[in-house]
Amino acid sequence: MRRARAEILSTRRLGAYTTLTLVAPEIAERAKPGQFVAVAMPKGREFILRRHFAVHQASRRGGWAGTLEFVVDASGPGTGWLANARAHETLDVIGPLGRPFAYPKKLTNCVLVAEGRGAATIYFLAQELLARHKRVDMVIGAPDMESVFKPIEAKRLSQTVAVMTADGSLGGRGGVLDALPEALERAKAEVLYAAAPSQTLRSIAELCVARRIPAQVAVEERMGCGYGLCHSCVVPVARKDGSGFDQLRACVDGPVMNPARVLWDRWLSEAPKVLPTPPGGVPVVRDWPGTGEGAWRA
Amino acid sequence: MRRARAEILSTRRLGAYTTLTLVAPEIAERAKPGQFVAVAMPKGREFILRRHFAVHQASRRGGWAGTLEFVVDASGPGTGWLANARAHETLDVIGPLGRPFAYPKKLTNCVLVAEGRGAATIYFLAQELLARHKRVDMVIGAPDMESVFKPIEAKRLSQTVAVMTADGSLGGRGGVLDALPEALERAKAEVLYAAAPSQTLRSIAELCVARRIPAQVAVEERMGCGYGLCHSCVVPVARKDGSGFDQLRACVDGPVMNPARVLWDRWLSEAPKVLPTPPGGVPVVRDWPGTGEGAWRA
Amino acid sequence: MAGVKRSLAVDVGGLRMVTPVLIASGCAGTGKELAGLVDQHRIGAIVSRTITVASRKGAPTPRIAETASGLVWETGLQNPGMDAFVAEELPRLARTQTPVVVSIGGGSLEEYVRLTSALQGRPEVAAIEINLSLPDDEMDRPILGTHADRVSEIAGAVARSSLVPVFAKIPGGCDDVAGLAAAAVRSGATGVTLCGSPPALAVDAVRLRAELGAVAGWLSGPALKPLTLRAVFEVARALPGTPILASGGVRTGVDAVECLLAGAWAVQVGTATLIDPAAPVEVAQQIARYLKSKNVASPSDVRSRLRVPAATAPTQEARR
Amino acid sequence: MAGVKRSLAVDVGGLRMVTPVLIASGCAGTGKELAGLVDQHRIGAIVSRTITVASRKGAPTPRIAETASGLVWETGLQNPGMDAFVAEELPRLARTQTPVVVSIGGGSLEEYVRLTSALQGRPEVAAIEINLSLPDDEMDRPILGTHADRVSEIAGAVARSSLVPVFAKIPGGCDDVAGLAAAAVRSGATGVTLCGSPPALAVDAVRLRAELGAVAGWLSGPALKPLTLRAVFEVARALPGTPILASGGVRTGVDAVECLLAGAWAVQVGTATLIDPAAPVEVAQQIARYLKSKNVASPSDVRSRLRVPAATAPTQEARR
Ligand SMILES: Cc1cc2nc3c(=O)[nH]c(=O)nc-3n(C[C@H](O)[C@H](O)[C@H](O)COP(=O)(O)OP(=O)(O)OC[C@H]3O[C@@H](n4cnc5c(N)ncnc54)[C@H](O)[C@@H]3O)c2cc1C
Ligand SMILES: Cc1cc2nc3c(=O)[nH]c(=O)nc-3n(C[C@H](O)[C@H](O)[C@H](O)COP(=O)(O)OP(=O)(O)OC[C@H]3O[C@@H](n4cnc5c(N)ncnc54)[C@H](O)[C@@H]3O)c2cc1C
Ligand SMILES: Cc1cc2nc3c(=O)[nH]c(=O)nc-3n(C[C@H](O)[C@H](O)[C@H](O)COP(=O)(O)O)c2cc1C
Ligand SMILES: Cc1cc2nc3c(=O)[nH]c(=O)nc-3n(C[C@H](O)[C@H](O)[C@H](O)COP(=O)(O)O)c2cc1C
Ligand code: FES
Ligand code: FES
Repeated sequence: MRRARAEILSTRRLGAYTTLTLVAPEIAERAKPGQFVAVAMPKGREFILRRHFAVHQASRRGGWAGTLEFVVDASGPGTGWLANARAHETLDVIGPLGRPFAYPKKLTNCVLVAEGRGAATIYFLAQELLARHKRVDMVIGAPDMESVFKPIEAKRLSQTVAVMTADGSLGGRGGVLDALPEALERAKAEVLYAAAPSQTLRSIAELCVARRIPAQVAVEERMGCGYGLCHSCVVPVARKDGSGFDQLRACVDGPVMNPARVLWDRWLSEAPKVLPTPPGGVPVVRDWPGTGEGAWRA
Repeated sequence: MRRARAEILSTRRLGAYTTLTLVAPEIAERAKPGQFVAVAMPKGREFILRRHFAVHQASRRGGWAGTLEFVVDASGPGTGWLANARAHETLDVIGPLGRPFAYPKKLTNCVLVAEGRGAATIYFLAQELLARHKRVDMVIGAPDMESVFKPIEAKRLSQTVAVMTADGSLGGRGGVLDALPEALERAKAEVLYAAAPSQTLRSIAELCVARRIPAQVAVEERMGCGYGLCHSCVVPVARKDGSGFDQLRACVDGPVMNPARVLWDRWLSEAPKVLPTPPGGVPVVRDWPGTGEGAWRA
Repeated sequence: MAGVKRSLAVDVGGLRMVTPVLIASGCAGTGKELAGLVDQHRIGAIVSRTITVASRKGAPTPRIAETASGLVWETGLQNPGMDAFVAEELPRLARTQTPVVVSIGGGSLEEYVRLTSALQGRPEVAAIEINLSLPDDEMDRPILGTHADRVSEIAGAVARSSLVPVFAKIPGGCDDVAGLAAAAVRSGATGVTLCGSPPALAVDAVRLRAELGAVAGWLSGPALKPLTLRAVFEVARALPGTPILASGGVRTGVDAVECLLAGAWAVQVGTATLIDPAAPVEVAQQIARYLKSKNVASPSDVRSRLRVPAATAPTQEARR
Repeated sequence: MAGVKRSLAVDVGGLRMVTPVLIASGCAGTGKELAGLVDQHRIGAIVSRTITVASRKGAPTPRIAETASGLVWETGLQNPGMDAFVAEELPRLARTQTPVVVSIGGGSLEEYVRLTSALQGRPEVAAIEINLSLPDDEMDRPILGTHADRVSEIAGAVARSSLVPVFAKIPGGCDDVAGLAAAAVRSGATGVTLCGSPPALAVDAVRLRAELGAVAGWLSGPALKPLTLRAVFEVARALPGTPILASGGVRTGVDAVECLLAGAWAVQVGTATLIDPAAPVEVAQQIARYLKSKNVASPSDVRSRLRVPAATAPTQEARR
């Protein structure tokens, strides 16, 4: 993990998103798919915390060596400011942060699911999987055509791609869940990766549990720091031995997690947020085949 | 007083200052020398109050009709932001605010004193005095050459100009007070106007009282609003009848004030700031010759 | 619900206003300044600066200092005294057609009673707000309203001699807001304003001095909003049905709605009015838009509608 | 004074630090996170997250919400419990070579005593900070430290059984800070931390919900600085000679110097560390530059050096 004053090399509007390319060799060198960066807000603003962005591209070789790219989905003051940042301005960036996706040692057929800006992290992952000779199939979803991030890129990276939009303006009408079962069949999926809003991830997790497909998902939780100082970003994760659960920090123990061990109800339930521990205790979650420590490689 | 979303027509670096020219016809039409505008800060900043600037130029006729100019001396976050604003951005401006300088009905020889950015308001005043066929002489001071605002303009507007800098880099070495007595002689001063930091104004006031020269000065006090709502900006001013003093709001009862009636000690004393009323009561200040209500014209 | 008839009008314990947005005490001028800057018919009410028995010159300048998203202020309650106020400022304020709430402040029970009497029978007075953040001359304490017994005594006395609604403005920075509010309401106050500015200080490190002429001051502005929301929330839960005016950090319609959701009946806009004199009207318009988006008829329909777990004190839950 | 030997080192009631800048409780991780982000030898001390007798899962998420120049937080004091802390986290914190102040929190006198005992004889513990912002299980009050009698009792008991300096962290948002501080110090605490985060609330108007999973929370960040300065100022005047650690809104060296001028002996940096992990070191460097500009040798030379009028309580003066 490094801290850099990184110059913005270029910015680009892409549908609903803005991509920022930074000159940040020390971070780019180390960044892996699933990891993120923490970007400081400018001084003098009333919004003070860093904002967090998944690494979309980290170039170690070629003309772009030393550059780092991330994708901004402008939804509030922080992302709005970043989306309007200009080339040659500098950003205070810390990264790469968090645990990256791990690659399967033996299994080959990978289905990658992305919703909205989740595609940024998923395409980076796809590249690395391809470099490891895995088969990649994708399911990409978004509310509308504008919000489907780089559909051409998805095509380029995968054997098959299913694009789904809620309004049907691109690909099929519906969400990623509507296309996922078929994609799993088609690809003879052995492993699943996903980056999506947490309610979607929860449904994906259920599917994976039902079908016993080992999976890794990139979660998001509000972060106070991004490097483990504050315990803001916790996700309840069942212990392997069934002795209960731990509130693990998404920023250091995540953002990539095993969805089978995340206690989704506890994490995402709307109300009451203050859940009693169920009388029966926390569910015991054992590893599925292929999901034990030994099955993955960093 | 009007509120406008005013476009910045142009900005210009001038030595230590930046001048901003706005398109604000409704304000420009009404603005008189001594008045000021209140400029809103951009949303989302941690500094929230409006900033206040004396009107430097308000063009009612000709190619610049409807434009308003003010001068920014960047010294903190608000002025720093404004000094870096660019053409075509818009500002939320309220003005013109406050009581302007009044012009003498009969007296003719006016000496105008400005220190630093005070020149902005003084040059505007000089134009209007010239239009009323008064004689104008000036004393202009600043810490250094960079901070002497538009010395050429001063020459253009006055019979004689004394320029003083603390470091002697332009004109004489010293402050405006060092040059003022001579200037008063030379100009056969009948009336004095000044815009300067308050400690300088206080010394000028003493000189005017000693020489019985009617005077008007533009004061500055920290403002919460700029239009009379909050009573932040008060200056202690002696009542004419000797019955005591009033805390008058610089934003509505000023910024132009009669320096002979300002209780400078009470206003500017460093410590203790909490002054008891002197046992003898407040000084009785009667009008000097030529300073009564009847002697001035708006 | 398509044909729902929407109105911003509220009746806060007898104080009837066309919108649930007031200008806070000390931020509305003296009656003539707002003309031309805002449509005064669309302001719920104006709270006067705090009036005392005798006139006050107020604090030395500087009287304000900016802080992060806030300001520290101390005007020293400059005001012309109650007689001059009633003779000159009150009629001028009333001429704006906006209901006038008169803020009163004293150092003793007697002063509060005299102030209340001076306002009786004046049709221009729509309500009284009791500023309890003054030093207590009788008990020799720095802030009168931090003690429930004094709040009771003073709110009770004012309420007994007043024919108009009486709101006790609980000082900011008190740990037992609900207890102080209860003291006020139980002794007769119509409702409470939550809260006054909490005690604060701004320092000029370069000159080794306090920023303010008065040295210490009071915090206002957006920085305060989370404290205001909490105070409103606690009092609304402890004293359901009590009219609450929220004050502290309200700048936008969303801020105002947050206060209503937490339990306020109306909001006061102070610092934001200094920055944008049209703020009180814009806040009301934004509340109207919110009501429309939620398809409800009136500000009271969202009051205290914050969804919370059924259980008890939130602090406690969180800590289990 | 050209040859003045300047040092940032301070001794705060026996807590010796290379700089007068600590990382505040709950903002320093668990011992391994700061490595690589900041030079830990140049941090005065680290205050641990608050440790309780039993382990705590903490509050549901979201645990933070941004507000104007601040944030509302409620972690629910997630921590592994005192035994696991002493066994694992404490040695890891100590390995950073930064002095460790352990923050302890309980709901009863007994819990505080047990926590203190568990820390005795551990050379890694440079000092104890008593978090008094927890609910009082014995007296059934929402916040334990708002009552002077409880502060006395608990600070006294902890101090009696502790061999290291003890600082009582007075809850934020209390009206009688000086009284609470006096209660702590008179019953044996070495000094006080002023203050904890005050109770706050953040609301999501669109979803009609509290922003935090725990509903209510606590305010931190730059928004707080004027309240912190006031608390420090009041306590330093009321209890001269009492070691004070300022906490709340310190982000820059200038903020820190302001606290020192108001009467603090050292400052804690919480929220600013989350945003910029190097902040505690940069704050110290900026303090050093300030000392140089004023040509003084040590942070203690500017302590309480705010120039104020000779008279009494500032509030009162301003109001005359
Ligand atoms: C690990 C991780 C990776 C992310 N990757 C991306 C990405 O690649 N592209 C992208 O556009 N966004 C990404 N986000 C979300 C992004 O950080 C938020 O959208 C952004 O912080 C919102 O800030 P704002 O000021 O625009 O909006 P606001 O909603 O006003 O933010 C208010 C506060 O909430 C927090 N917040 C709001 N939304 C989220 C969220 N979804 N997750 C976490 N915190 C949030 C903010 O950080 C801030 O503290 C990621 C978040 C995390 C945790
Ligand atoms: C009537 C009037 C006319 C003015 N005319 C001009 C002008 O023509 N050009 C110009 O550059 N400046 C002028 N000033 C001063 C200008 O308003 C301040 O320099 C500016 O507000 C500083 O803001 P800041 O954020 O840059 O600095 P900061 O010092 O950080 O400001 C902090 C706070 O103090 C206030 N403040 C700081 N300095 C002054 C000051 N001298 N007078 C009043 N308030 C102050 C600010 O408004 C703000 O609220 C005028 C002030 C007044 C009252
Ligand atoms: C300049 C100024 C003057 C004030 N004067 C008074 C006053 O006279 N009486 C009073 O009760 N409150 C006074 N207040 C406090 C406000 O009424 C209000 O309670 C506080 O500022 C918090 O609200 P805000 O954040 O909307 O400003 C004053 C506030 C400011 C900023
Ligand atoms: C995320 C977070 C967690 C905190 N946890 C604790 C804690 O466990 N114990 C405690 O006494 N204070 C805790 N605090 C409060 C800080 O120690 C500090 O007193 C407060 O945040 C104000 O200082 P600041 O403005 O520098 O953040 C926490 C603050 C934050 C933001
Ligand atoms: S965001 Fe601070 S610990 Fe994860
Ligand atoms: S600045 Fe508000 S009254 Fe003058």
